[in-house]
Amino acid sequence: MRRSALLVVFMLVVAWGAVSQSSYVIVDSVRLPAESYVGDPVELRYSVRSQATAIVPDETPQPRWGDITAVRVQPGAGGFDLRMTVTPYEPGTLTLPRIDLGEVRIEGLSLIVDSILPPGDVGLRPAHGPQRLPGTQAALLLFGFGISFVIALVLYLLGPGRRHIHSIVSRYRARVPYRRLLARVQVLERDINRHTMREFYIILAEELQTFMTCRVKQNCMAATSTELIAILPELEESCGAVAGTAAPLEEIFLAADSAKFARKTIRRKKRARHLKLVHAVAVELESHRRRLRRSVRVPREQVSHVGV
Amino acid sequence: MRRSALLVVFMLVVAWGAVSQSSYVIVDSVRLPAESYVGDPVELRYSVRSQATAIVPDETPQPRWGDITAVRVQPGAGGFDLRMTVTPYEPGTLTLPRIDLGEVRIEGLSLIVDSILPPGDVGLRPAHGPQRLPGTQAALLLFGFGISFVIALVLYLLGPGRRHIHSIVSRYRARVPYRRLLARVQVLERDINRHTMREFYIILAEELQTFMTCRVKQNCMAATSTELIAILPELEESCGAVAGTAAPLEEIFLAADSAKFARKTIRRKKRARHLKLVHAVAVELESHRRRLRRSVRVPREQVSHVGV
Amino acid sequence: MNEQNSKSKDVTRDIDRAIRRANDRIERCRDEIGKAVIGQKEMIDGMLTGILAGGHILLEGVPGLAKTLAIRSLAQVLDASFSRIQFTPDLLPADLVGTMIYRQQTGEFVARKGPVFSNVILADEINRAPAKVQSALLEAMQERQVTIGETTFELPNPFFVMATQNPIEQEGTYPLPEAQLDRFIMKLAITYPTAGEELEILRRVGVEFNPKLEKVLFGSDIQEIRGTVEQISVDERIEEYIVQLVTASRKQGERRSFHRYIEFGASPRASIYLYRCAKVHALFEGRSHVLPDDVKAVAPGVLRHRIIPSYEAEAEQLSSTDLVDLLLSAVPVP
Amino acid sequence: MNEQNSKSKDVTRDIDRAIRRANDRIERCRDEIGKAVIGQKEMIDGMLTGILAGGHILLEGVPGLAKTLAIRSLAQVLDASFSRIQFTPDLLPADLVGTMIYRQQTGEFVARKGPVFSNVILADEINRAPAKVQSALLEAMQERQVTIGETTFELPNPFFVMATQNPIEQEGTYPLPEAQLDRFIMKLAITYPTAGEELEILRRVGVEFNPKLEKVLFGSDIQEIRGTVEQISVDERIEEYIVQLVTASRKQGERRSFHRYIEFGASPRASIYLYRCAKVHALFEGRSHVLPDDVKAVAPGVLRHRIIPSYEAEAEQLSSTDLVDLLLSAVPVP
Repeated sequence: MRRSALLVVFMLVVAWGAVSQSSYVIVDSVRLPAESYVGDPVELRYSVRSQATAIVPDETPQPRWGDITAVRVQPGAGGFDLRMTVTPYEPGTLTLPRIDLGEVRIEGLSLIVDSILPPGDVGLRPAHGPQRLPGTQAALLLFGFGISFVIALVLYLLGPGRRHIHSIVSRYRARVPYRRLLARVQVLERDINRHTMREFYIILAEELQTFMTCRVKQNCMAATSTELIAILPELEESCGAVAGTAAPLEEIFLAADSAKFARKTIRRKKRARHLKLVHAVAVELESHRRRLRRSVRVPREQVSHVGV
Repeated sequence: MRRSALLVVFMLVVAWGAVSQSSYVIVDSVRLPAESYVGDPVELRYSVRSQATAIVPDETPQPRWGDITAVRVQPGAGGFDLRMTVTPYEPGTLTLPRIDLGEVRIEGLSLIVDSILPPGDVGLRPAHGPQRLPGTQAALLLFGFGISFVIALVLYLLGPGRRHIHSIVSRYRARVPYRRLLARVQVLERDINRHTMREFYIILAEELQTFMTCRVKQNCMAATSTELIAILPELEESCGAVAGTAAPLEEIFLAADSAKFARKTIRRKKRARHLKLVHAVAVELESHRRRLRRSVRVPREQVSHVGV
Repeated sequence: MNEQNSKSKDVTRDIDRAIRRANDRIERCRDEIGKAVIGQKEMIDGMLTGILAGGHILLEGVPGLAKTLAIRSLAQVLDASFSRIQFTPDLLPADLVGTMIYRQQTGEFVARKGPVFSNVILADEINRAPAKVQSALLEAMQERQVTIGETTFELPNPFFVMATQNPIEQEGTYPLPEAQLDRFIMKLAITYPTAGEELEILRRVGVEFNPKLEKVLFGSDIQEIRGTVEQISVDERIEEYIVQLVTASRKQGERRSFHRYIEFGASPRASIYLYRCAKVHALFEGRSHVLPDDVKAVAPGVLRHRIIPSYEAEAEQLSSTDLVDLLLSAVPVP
Repeated sequence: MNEQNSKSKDVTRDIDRAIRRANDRIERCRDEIGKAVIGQKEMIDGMLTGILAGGHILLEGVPGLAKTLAIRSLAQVLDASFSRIQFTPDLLPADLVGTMIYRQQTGEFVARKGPVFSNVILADEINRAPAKVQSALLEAMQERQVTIGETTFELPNPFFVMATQNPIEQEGTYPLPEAQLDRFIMKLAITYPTAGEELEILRRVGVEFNPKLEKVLFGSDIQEIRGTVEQISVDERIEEYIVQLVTASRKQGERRSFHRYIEFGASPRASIYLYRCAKVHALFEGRSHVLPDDVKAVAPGVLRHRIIPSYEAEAEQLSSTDLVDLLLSAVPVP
């Protein structure tokens, strides 16, 4: 019975102790500096309202996560001020150990410690880039977009795009001699009465030579009529036309020779017919050439082989 | 009796505690942040509906997989809010320990923790290769097999296989002129009426020249009939045949000369006989050659010495 | 207008008839030579061009290409005296030109004319003779007269020298200097016959073969043909083309890519000879007017020995003929 | 058909008979020469080939190989005039050809014919004479006529020159230029006799020895044999083979491995001479048709002096004869 009474007494004492020791209220807390990082000493100030008188402990408790270097107590309004200097070595929310101040034991205090290292990271990292001014972000973003667009464009032009653009340009270029020839033929047709017969054939032959030079990769300017006639099959082949398409030009070259060098008279009617012939042959060749280009994009050599 | 009464009281207290402690419902749970990784502190908030008043335990239970740094309880609608800060050090689904809040014990809570390291991995690994599209696996496997087969083949060909394959090829090659000759003789036999007598001998002589060129390491194409006849013993020797095996060819060469250059008529019967002769001589020479090759694999020089 | 037209038509018809007549004769001439010489059409046409254009011809080719045979055949076909002079290192000018001999009856020195006094002269292997002999011949070629002792003798007309030259470099040959080369109207490069031609030669010449050639071209014919050649018209654009070709070969004025291969270009004499040869070529083609084709056809023969390749051309193994080709493919045809 | 066949058989028999007759004579000729000359079958056959093919022969060999003896014996055996001209550095063309002499009685110049007016001429050591003399002989060889003063004289028929040349390089020799060499149908390289032959020579010539040779071959015989030679048939495949051989020696068309040893290849003249000599060789063998063997047999003699080795060949010590062998072993036989 005595034993059980003693037990009851003991339990009461314990219960009172627990109650009496928790009789404090932390009114205010200040951290200096407000943000603390691993390894930085932080001063924590707590305004504690309590009836108890606080005595600085002889030994400050040392938590696992860092050092508590100093604990001071100053009397304050309705209680006392507890000041501690803590140097945490771990980031995160750290719980301070219970601090026994004689009549009061302060516990449940915590400290949030940041790390300049991102969480979960161990070891050093290279230095950060320079900090940007606020507001430059958008400009930088735009600038970045611009740069990457330019790079993409350049890569495209160097890579697949080059061929594409090249083909567009060359397709355009390839049509130039044809257009030029047609234009000149038109002008000659209009001015047929202005030119002498000789002039007429000099111009016509020269235009044909220019046209052929562009088409057959050979200097036709230095070719005589006989040589030009010999080149005609090559011209047809390079345009992918059937043999004989350009054959009517033969007559024109021969007429040009006799007009230029033998001063033979060639009637206006025939001249007009020759212009029509040139026009027709040019159109025919061009249509074949374009079809050739479009249908199968095989290199020209192959086509010519096929053609042979 | 007192002791037993005390025991009963104690048991009742315990039973009541056990019953009263399970009367709660977790209404809502929040994780901050929503995804957590190993080493990150996570705040877990549970809205608990319960009649019991929750008391923050003095000691927070510490699980094996990490730390529970703070347990707070705030009164809430129809119960209280439990807030815990947990720092897990292991990934996976972690079970929180039972948390004793005085009247209620919260248990069965769990937490899913991710890791930035792949599961089951220790230490750093080199960067992953690019991820493959599913289905490429088989192709890669086949490709790998192919590569290793080719490598093995190459190694074989460079190493022991070379000689083997070389001998197969050379044996095959060595038979080519013989087969060719037989084939041509057959064709000639079939077309004996199609060819003129002259054509017949031109073809036959040329085939014999080709055959001999392959057998005696000498350009027999540029040899006259007289020279060819002089080469015959060498031919026999190179095939390991006895002297005189190829002698019947002499008659054919002479006949060919007179047919080609003197336009002498040679009757069809004789021509047919000549074809048979060529066939017989070729077969005879070939059989000797093969026997020579098979029986003793001595270099040719030795054989020829033996033959002499 | 109508009358004028018909008159000019008459003139045209006259020329055409003359050309046809001339070509008939030349054709007969070719046929006759063809009895002895197989193939080598270019060489024979070149020789005929030389005669009709009034110039001398240099033939270059390895031995055995029927150079001598062709020239002798030409001399046989022409109604002309022919002499062959084999040039050797020990030949003297007097062996060529002639010398004064003393005639006892009259007690006078009499000129004894040398072999150069012939219508057609074959100067065989001209580069084997020393310079003195070469220049004696070349002087005779140009002056068309020869001085023996103190008397000057006219050379016969037509006077036509065909010199041959062996391209095989030998010790003791004296290559003709460029100035002398320039006096030849054409230098023909004789090449090997084709395999087909060679077979034909074999069949014909395999047995002893010495065909008797008829004379088919007489002095008066040559005069007449030359007259016809003169009537062939050359348009001024063709004339300009000729001059452009010749000036383009020189390193002056407009720079062209092939100029680095040329040490010295062609002389003005080249344009004169081009002009004359082009006319003869037009006649051969039966035309009464010259076309650029004619100029191009004769250009290699006329320009080949007048364009001196540079070291760079030699390093790239470009012959003079290649240079002429480059030239022809660079100058625009009118 | 039957008639035709029998007719062609008759023709065949005729030719065979003619060939047999010709060979009998040639055999007698050989026997007769063999009385004086021991061995040297190749040289004697070569000379006979030259006479029958109508070409001139160049013999090259060190002194003392009975070259002169063989030629003199041949001249004795032939019913022909023979003259021997020893070429020396101071010989003049007139010594060879002849000269105009002044006849006082009539006061006129009369032509005095030189030693070249003979059927068989031995031009001994031709490379010792200066070029002018050489060319005078070679001109006579080719033209078969000679001009003395202003008169042209035909040379006798048959006209056959055998020139000898000493391969030992001496001071004061004038090597024949390639163009002149080309005019010889064959160049025979005379080698030392075999030991057995030399023993035989010793036994026979050890004592004074001057056998009297009979004339066994007359002018008409030569004509007849030449006629027979002409009848010997040459298949067109053989003709093609000949042309292929000659063209393959040139650095044009298809490149062959031995071309780097050749500076200049054979001329078309070579194919003509190969053709003729092969026919004569076929006659010697008693055949009425030419075989590739005949072509191969005469090829070294005909081609040897027409293929000019390059520096590379000289560096590798390949002679022209080696080059001909390379050529023969490269061109396929028909």
